[in-house]
Amino acid sequence: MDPGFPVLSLLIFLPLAGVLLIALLPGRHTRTEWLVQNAPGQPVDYPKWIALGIALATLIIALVMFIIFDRSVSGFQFVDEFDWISAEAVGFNVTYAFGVDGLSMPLVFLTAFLTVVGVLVSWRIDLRTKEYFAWLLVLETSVLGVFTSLDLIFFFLFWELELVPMFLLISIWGSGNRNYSALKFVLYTVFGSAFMLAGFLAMGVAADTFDIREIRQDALTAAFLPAPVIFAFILIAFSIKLPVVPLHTWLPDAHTDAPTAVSVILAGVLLKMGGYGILRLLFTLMPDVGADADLALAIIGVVSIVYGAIVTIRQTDLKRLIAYSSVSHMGFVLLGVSALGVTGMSGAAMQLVTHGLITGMLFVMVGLVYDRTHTRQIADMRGLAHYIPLLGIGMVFAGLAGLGLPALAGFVAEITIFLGAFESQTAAVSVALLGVLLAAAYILWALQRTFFGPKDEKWSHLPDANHWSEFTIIGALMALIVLLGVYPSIVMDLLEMGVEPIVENIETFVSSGAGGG
Amino acid sequence: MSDFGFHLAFWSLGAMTIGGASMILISRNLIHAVIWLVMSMLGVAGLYLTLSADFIAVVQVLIYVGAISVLMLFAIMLTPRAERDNSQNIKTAGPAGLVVLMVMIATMWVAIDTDWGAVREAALTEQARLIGESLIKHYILPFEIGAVLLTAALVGAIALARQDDEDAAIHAASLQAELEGEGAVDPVDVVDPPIAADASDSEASS
Amino acid sequence: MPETIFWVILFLPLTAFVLAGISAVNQHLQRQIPEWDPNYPRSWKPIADQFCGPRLASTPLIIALAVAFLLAVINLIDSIGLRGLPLGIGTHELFTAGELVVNVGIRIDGLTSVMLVVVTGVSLLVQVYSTGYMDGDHGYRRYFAFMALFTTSMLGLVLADNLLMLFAFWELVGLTSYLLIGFWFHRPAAAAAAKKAFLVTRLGDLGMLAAMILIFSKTGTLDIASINALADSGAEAGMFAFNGLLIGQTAMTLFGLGLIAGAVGKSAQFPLHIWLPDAMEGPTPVSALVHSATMVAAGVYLLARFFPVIHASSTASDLIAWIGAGTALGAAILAMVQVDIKRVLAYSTISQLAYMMFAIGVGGYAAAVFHLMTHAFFKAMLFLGSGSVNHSTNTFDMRRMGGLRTLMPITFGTFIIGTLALAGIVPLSGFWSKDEILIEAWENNKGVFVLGLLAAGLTAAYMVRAVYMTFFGEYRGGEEVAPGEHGNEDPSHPHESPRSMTTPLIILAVISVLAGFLTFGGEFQTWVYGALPDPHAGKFHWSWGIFLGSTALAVGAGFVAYWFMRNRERVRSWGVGGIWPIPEAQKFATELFYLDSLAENLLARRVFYGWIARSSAWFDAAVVDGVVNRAWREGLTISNGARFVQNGWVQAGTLSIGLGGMIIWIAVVLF
Amino acid sequence: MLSDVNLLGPELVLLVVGGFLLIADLFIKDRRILMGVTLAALLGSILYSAVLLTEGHVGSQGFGGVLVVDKFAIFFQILLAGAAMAAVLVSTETMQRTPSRRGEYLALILFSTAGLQLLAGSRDLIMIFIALELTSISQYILVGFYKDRWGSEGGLKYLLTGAVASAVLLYGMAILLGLTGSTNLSEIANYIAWQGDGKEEALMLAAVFLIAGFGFKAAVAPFQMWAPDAYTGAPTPIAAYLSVASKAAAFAILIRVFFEALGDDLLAEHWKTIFAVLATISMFVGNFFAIRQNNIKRMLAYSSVAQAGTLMIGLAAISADRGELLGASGILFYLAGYTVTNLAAFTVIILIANQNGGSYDIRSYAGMGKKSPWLSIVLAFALISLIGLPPTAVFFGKIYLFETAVQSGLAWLAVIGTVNTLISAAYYLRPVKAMFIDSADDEDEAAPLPRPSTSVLATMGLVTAGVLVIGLHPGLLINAAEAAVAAIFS
Amino acid sequence: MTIGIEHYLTLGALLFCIGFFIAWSKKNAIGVLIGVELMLNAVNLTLVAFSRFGSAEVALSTQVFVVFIIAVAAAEVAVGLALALVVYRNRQTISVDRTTLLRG
Repeated sequence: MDPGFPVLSLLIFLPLAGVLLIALLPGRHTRTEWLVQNAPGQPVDYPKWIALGIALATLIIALVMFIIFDRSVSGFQFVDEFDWISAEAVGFNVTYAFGVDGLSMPLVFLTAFLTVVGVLVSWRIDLRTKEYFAWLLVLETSVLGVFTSLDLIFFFLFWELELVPMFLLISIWGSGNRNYSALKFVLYTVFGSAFMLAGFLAMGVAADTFDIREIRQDALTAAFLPAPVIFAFILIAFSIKLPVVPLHTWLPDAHTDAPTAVSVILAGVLLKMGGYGILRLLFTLMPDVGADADLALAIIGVVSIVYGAIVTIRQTDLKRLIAYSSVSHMGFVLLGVSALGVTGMSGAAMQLVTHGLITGMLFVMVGLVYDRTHTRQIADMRGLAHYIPLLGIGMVFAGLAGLGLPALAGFVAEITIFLGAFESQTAAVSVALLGVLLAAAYILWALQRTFFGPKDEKWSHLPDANHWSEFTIIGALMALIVLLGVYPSIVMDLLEMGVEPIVENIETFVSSGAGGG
Repeated sequence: MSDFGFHLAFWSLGAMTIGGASMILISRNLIHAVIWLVMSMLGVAGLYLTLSADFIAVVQVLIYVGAISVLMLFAIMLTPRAERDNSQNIKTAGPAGLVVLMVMIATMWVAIDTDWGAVREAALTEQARLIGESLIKHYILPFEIGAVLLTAALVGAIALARQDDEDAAIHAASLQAELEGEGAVDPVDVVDPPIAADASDSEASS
Repeated sequence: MPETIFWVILFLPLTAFVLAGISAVNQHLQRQIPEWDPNYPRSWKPIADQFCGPRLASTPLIIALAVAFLLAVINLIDSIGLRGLPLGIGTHELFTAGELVVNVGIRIDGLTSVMLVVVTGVSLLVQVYSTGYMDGDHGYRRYFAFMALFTTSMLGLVLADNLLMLFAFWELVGLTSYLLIGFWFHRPAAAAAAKKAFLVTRLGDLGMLAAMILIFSKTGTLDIASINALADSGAEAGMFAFNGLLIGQTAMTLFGLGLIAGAVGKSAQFPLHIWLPDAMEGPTPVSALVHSATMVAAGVYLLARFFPVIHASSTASDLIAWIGAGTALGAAILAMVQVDIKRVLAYSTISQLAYMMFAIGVGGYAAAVFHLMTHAFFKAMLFLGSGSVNHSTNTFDMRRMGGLRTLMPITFGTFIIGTLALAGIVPLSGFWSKDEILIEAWENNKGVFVLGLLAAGLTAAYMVRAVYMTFFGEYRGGEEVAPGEHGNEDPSHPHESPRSMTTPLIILAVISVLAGFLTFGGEFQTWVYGALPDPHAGKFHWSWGIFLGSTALAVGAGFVAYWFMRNRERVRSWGVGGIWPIPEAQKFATELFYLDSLAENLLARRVFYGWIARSSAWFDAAVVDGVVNRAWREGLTISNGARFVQNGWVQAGTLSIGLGGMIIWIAVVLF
Repeated sequence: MLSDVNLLGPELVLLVVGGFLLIADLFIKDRRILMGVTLAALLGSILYSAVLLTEGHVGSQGFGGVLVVDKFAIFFQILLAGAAMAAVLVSTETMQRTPSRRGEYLALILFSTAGLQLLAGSRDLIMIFIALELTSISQYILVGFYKDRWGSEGGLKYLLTGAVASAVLLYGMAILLGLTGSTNLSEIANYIAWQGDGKEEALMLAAVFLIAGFGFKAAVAPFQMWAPDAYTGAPTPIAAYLSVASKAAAFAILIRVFFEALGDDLLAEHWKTIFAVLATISMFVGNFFAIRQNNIKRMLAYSSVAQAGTLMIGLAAISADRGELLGASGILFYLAGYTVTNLAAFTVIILIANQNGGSYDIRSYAGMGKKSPWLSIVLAFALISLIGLPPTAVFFGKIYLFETAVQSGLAWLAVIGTVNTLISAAYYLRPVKAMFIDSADDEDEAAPLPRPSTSVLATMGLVTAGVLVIGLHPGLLINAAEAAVAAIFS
Repeated sequence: MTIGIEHYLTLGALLFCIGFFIAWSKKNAIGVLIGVELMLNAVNLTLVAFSRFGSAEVALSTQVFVVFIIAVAAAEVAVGLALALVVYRNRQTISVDRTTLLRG
């Protein structure tokens, strides 16, 4: 699909343009504006309206791309590329190359969507709004960049870029032990990137290019590092991001202390970068190592699923609980990937998308509740559904989606992973089934303790969902979750398209390399 | 020079050099140390003579013995008697001894073990002329730069040693801090000295 | 009938759900409007109230169910014409992921047709009943929304033509069950029971999920017909083979066991029965519809659906037979000691479902389905009757009832019919189906038969006890309505329930009486057997011996129970604590054989939550995270400590030059 | 000989104007004129370098092979003059503090710069030594220029350690000279190639002493001890200048000496390992010591040690196929990126200190983000660049250098480098955190601060733009660096 | 035994080491400078030794080198003493084990 102009670059850099706009325009204005119909005298926050406008525009572009994406052709579409660094003599060539395929397109859309959600959920932020929304948009650009980069260096660039807004967003607008959490997040990620960069460079040097489309497995045999080592290096980074046990402890801290919007984006999109990276880079570029590592991946995945779920049950902080549930859920991604088949990998990719929506929604709900109760401690809450029934509906819905209820998005992904992975990873899948039960246990128990139970008078003053932004978010998220739950092929087809070449690649190498290792 | 004379000269001058240097190590008084330094330098100058480097020997005597040691003595004289102590810093002497031992092994090993090439019997003649020619021909650039270097050092040394108007306050503040017993201070406390009120600076007043 | 009709049946309640949902959300929204937006046009509020009021929740659902019921009956008649053979209805691809092709499709055969009628019919009656029972409840609209969703899911479960779709709806009915049990979420017991129900059934569902995954990975298909045909093909050399599909005996057995696990969970069989009695925390119509008539029977339906699979493996069929038989007896024993009328009925439900289970285990496929149907009607009626009682007394505790016989005649009458049907008294519907099951058991498995027979006797006994405590003797005053809840304001003067509640009772009573006669002529068996891959006209057997024996046992047990109840004072004076002669046994039974406390307190709370989860959480915080934090702190300490090197002495700087240089040189020379 | 003077142009401009300034100082009191002249000289030097580049003088040797004008030298000439320009531009406040020594101050900067430029173009041991000493002695004086107790102590320590280091360097040179019989780098290389066998110990001792001497200038651990003290005591513009210019020239001469003179395989294998080890030590030492610093200058001093370690990676990556080009051009590229970034950081630090009563305490930066958001953003940007996060200059520098490491089979070094990036994040983020996240203790500080001088602001703008431009379009600079090193290795 | 280049070089090395030790172990800043001067002398001695025994080309350049070194040494000492003076004015001491304001 060639729209004739660099739509992808526009998509990626539009949020940055928004940042400029926010930076240049004044912070707030007390005049009643044509833009917003607000009560006279109430100040208008320009930044959030600009941020919303830009995020919506990005979402529309993403949506248009999603619609006009050619589902009959595999490979990358909307490719923008030109030589960026070409130091021929020393063999250091970086191409400015961006493109989307079936795998990245849904994730791009998800990113654009969740950013809108993030902006809306931050509607009541009044601390340094200008910077806040600017950083949120920078975050969007960096994540979009990761999902669309076709060059390892650019991938790495955007991967790292995302740290800056995240660090500031968590440590300025966060709560609790936010400085610690922000730093921990950054340090963990950078630790992973250290290995990732080494791996990338080894690949780039061996293949003489950083272009993902041109690096091929056979070139890597000449690498200075053995391919399995490169694989392991890069896997470390993605495992931290995903995250898997035991590299996960940054996640609960970061989630707990981050502001709602950041939690949403963190859980909804940033974690997906890990899964995306595993599929896009590890298995595309090093299929035979990946094929050898399937059992290890499955084991890590299962440990994450079960262990994550068990630890989740003991959490006393609602946000922390959901954060740990992410650990458990992202284990499914690894499990699906380890199947080495189209079904399992599609399921893994689907899990990325659905978990983004579902956990995003969970964090939205918890955030909205937190805005009202100012506590996240489960023990402090009781019977909230009496006073905030609409939020209760949202929370229960999100919770049910989280535990993999059919007709909601999560089920499709999980069942696909199970069905796809069982044949090759029988034992792992059998154990992983426990995760489904445990997920139900922690989510239902948390709901029981927070929303259900007798009325608690101290919450009687709480306002229910009462702002259009809240209705919009909850409604949109619910709609998407149900849509993906009952008609998954709208996304699944794309993911399948994106995954098929990877699997073909694996099969080629596994069959041809069976003798040679 | 006869062989014996050469031997005698080498060993005695060597002993003088090393002995002088060792006495610097031992002497408790800084002024004595400088005098031992002079002796050691003279020994080196003598060794230069044994190596037929007449010009260098002369330069050595002039500059080291004549200029540098006098300069040092002047500097020492500017400080009170208590500061003329030349004792060892016992905290570093131990490790220093160990490291010096290593350096000694290394340098001497290299000196003795290496094959330094053909030994030439004839010494260089007309050294002063040759050196002079070399300096203005082959090494003209280093020579010029050396001149700049000396200028810079001169100007800099003057700038440092000269007590400008703005320095008095700074020194006074330092001494005040010293008197208050601020021995070791966290480097965090480093702050820029105050801007001197300078009427001539047009911008400062505007 | 065209396929569209069935989609209509499925989507009718779904539409009602959407409308009820709008109504329910609107209820909460209205509260918000004043502070929501000052610009909100106030004039909309009455409009919204008018069109999105409580009626929007219930009326569409009842209409939808009525239409659906009508269509289901027409379909049943059609199905009779087709002798229960499956309709050739195509299936639609929902999504694909590699080899996985997920379809949605509808399977219509005799079994489905029967289930459709049962589900729509009972649901319709229960909804009508609910309009009266739930009238005035704060959550009225929410209730109907959930009910609509439940009915949709149940219909979907019944209609599904492939295992995945079946499983999806299977989970959805679990969800609605959860929502309905926890309907009065302000009661901690209700919230806990809801969670427990969901978790326990989900434990069983894991087995079903595993079975599904297994069968998919072995055969690549999830189509029910194909799987059944495969199972029906019979094992040769340990392999089942049909139409290119191939599966080993072990896999087939495992598949069957997985299905049984799912069924055991959903149908509350031992050892996963513990959730159902607690589930009685939900509103009574819910118990009637979800927890007796339809959802819990879904387990039986599942095994019936996959009857060839269960019988392709003797392990599986024996297992389910023994589980069923044991549960039937055990639950009946537990029902004897309950004082809560709904709990009596709940254990009775477990016991009756167990009947169906062992019927399937011993090969009584048609008998099981038949019992499922009859049981649905009379047990729903019994539950509704208990609800009717509750409606006027505000309690389910039978010790606070009594003497309602005259005060609530319609309720009493229908309840008696239900009791007789349940006890298997000829010629009520329960008799025919239960006798058929006992005959099948007698023919196939004597041990199971004995247990079943004992259970039949106990059934009569506990029902007589319940009826006696509720309707006979003196009225013991009921219970004051709890603060914040709605109910009869004057429980000391119970009254008959409103028309909306009694009408369904009467209709159900009529059906309970008549439904058994379907067995005559073998029509029922024909439809039901038509659903199997190898349709052979099964005929119900008749055995005078068993007829007489079971009837005598039931009547005898009933009378014994009646005698005990009448002469309770005298029995007590013998030193017997309750209905059981030995106090220890009594305690053992009232403690539910300690199974609940074993599962909940020991396994869930202590072993899992207290031990496994706590140690994991500790491990996570102290080791996984602790190591990192420790390393970080140590790093800072080292960084701080290392500063002594940079001690400010010039000599340290110069020394390091020499030392560094020397170490390098030595290293180079040495290596 | 006279035509050779043409080749000396860039340095000559500086030396002449420096001399002029010493005299002019006596008559001209206006700071702006003096600074203007200085800047003009530096600009002239840059232009002269450019002229040399375009007028076909590239590759000419002058003064009997003592000096060479190749692209490598020109690259450094421009870089160093640029760094000096920035240092002069931000010296407004410094010169207000020392009104009576302005001429000396500026002249010494010019002399020092000329010395560094000469160093980059030297091909003769004696020239190297003299150039090094010219710049060193100027720097000793500049470090102690405030004559306060920190400055004088820093200066004295710098001088004493520097003197020891140059003595060590000289000993190394003496051995090299005695052994090879020539002061010319290419002749030394010839000797080693033909007659070097069996003399590895001596040659390596010389090499080690040279590494110690140059490493001292580059502030590579374990020769780094002077750096924190000198940086802390020095006037901040001088600290900035030291951290970039001195380091740049030291790496220039390291590349030149070790590639031109000691590049023979006989030795290269050895010093490849040495550089790799030194890189590791430097990175760890610099980063570990930086973590607990509260004085931002001192923190940056240690960070510059770590950065020197990172640069060393390029030196270690020599012996691979394309390692020579890649490693050396990586160093050049990284140096350029590091220079602009560090200058940006220092510029802001100076501005903040000027507003802060001269304090460099990181904790006093609390709430700075509110008080002067632009300064804070620039500083944060510079620090983020120093970590090596995108889209900044150092990010690509690191990637480039790590790639050279990987290509030379030193992937472990790349990993260590990136792990050190992680450690460095811990302290680079501290000021960022203080500025944006912590709030000032008292609200009074929120009062608007005095406006910094235009020249400093301009510098800040320039270097920040530099950071961004290199970060966004590194291709140009990479190609330039590539061309520059090709001159040496062709 | 003839006195050859090794003797001079060894002597130079010894002198260098003594100078090193003095520079490393003296408390007084001027003492450290003295040590440095000894080291430079050792270098000079080494160079002159090469001048005498080495090849013809080296003979001249070493001696030129020595001239430069002596000049630079003088400059260094001048600046060093000036700095020591400034330190003394500030601290009333030039003892390097007491001028440790900057550390850590």
